[in-house]
Amino acid sequence: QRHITKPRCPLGMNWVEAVRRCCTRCPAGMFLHTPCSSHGNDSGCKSCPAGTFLTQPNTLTKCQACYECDHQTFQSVLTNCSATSNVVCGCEPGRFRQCHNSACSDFSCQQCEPCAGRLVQRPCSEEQDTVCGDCKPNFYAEGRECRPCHTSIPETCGKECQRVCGVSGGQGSGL
Amino acid sequence: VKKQDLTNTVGSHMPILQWEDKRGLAFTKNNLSYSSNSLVIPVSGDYYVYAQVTFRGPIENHSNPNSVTEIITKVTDSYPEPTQLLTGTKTLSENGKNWFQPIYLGAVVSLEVGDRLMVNVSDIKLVDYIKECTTFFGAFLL
Amino acid sequence: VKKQDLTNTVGSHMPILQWEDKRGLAFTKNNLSYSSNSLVIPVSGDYYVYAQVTFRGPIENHSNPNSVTEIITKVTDSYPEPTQLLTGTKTLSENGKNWFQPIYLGAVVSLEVGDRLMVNVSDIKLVDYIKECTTFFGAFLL
Amino acid sequence: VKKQDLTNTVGSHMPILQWEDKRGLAFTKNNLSYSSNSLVIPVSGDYYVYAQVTFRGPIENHSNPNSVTEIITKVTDSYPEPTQLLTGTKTLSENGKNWFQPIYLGAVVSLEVGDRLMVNVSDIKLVDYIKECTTFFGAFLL
Repeated sequence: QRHITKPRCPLGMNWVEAVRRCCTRCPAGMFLHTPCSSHGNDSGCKSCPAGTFLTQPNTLTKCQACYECDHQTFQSVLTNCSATSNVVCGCEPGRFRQCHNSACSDFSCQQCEPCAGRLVQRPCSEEQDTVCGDCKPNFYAEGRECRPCHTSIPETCGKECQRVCGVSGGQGSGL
Repeated sequence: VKKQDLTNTVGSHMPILQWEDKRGLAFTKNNLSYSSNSLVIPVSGDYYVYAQVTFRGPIENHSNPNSVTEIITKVTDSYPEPTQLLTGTKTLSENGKNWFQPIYLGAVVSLEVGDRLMVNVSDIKLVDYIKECTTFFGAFLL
Repeated sequence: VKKQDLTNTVGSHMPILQWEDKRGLAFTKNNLSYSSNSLVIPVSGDYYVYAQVTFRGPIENHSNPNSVTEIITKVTDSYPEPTQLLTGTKTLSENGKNWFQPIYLGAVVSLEVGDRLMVNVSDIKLVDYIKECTTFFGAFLL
Repeated sequence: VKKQDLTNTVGSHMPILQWEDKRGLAFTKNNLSYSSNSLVIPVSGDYYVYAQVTFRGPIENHSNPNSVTEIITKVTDSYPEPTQLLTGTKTLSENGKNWFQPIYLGAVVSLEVGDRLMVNVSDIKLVDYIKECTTFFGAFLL
């Protein structure tokens, strides 16, 4: 086990402990397979094997393992893992991301609000749930719901129902 | 951990987790090898054995269980039945929302050359395999 | 762990767990001995000390606590009072149904020859002693 | 652990915990040093790295999060981005009452001389720093 402090290396080079010298960095997507010789600029770099990646120039002896997208919680692959970038996951259609942290690096896919009987003020997207607007034409508000006029009956057709659906309520109008 | 091949786990009481042993942070050395979902003990002695499994849910078409369990098991030539070495069981009180539950286990156990260590879980579909840093398994000789 | 003799624990603030040190998976060696519910340190040095306690409930005639606590404690000749080395406290949100809550603790501590290590719990009746693999305690010299 | 200086953590995505490295149970030796909130690796090799963070709440003027997360991270000269080594995430189902949630992480990782280890948390204000025995961090060379 060697134990020593590290000197500073020129730009574009890193100290490599195995040979105790500065070596040129391997490009993104590659790892240091063979350290450089005394020249310093002949690092032996190899491509990251499938399922691994490195996004930056480096002198690592191994690439990082790609994450997976969690299909069982409705995640989908937006961008596959490549040698230079990790997988990027999103949500399956009809779902949006609910972030577990401020950077949203961890998230779960929640079902979009269907806006039953309502106008859609802002459609559901990858980042945000649907924003529902007022009741659609021929729908009247009852509590938090919007109900179609044709389902209302005079006995239960309250003020709002009458305002939207006409005096006698639903039957025969607003179908 | 890696993405689990669920084909041969259907119906199995306590399915065995499958692991990545080369890529990323994973490695094996000093003859402590990995095969058939098990760590194989190269030399008799006392080992510190550990594993963390992160469970998460709810998942599609799968009811939330009351509890989740992780077991580190030993299989040895000198006895026909597996031995439960370490067990962690946690009941779940999450109500329908997204939940995460890590269980860490670790202890010293006496092992014989050729013994095999594996990790069983109560429900393999609930295991978080997305990142290697949330679910891991290892051992070292004292 | 073994079945706890509750006689001398009544009223004790943080009762000390009693352990099995020979049967099954349990063992002691390298002069690290067990006596009076404690591991006795044979040589000064840095030790990785660990313990898992699985709590479970509800149990008969016993109200569910708000939380459960596990403490690894050191008693030393050089100081008259015990020292809390590692502590795990978890609040319980299980509502009346059966619940399980494992707490694992482990870290490196500097110990002197003759020091004694023990595990205290907030409620000894809630400790799951049924299987040795759910509640365990140990240490090894680095 | 020690009382956290919150000044430079405001807005930080996953703030880094600050540690006590001399007083009480804390110590560093064998050239494994502590600086800028990190353990600095003195010699290349395989290390068992561990940390426990106890989160607690609710705290004043601070809404309870859905979950708490602890990450042991590595920073190395060989690569410009930090690497997540070990992660523990637990969802909270405590409803308004006082809650405690310990998360323990520990595993073997291969490290290079000069590598730096640190502990990131999802919410530094929820970290229990009152007693050194509830939140701790360490590593030892195998």
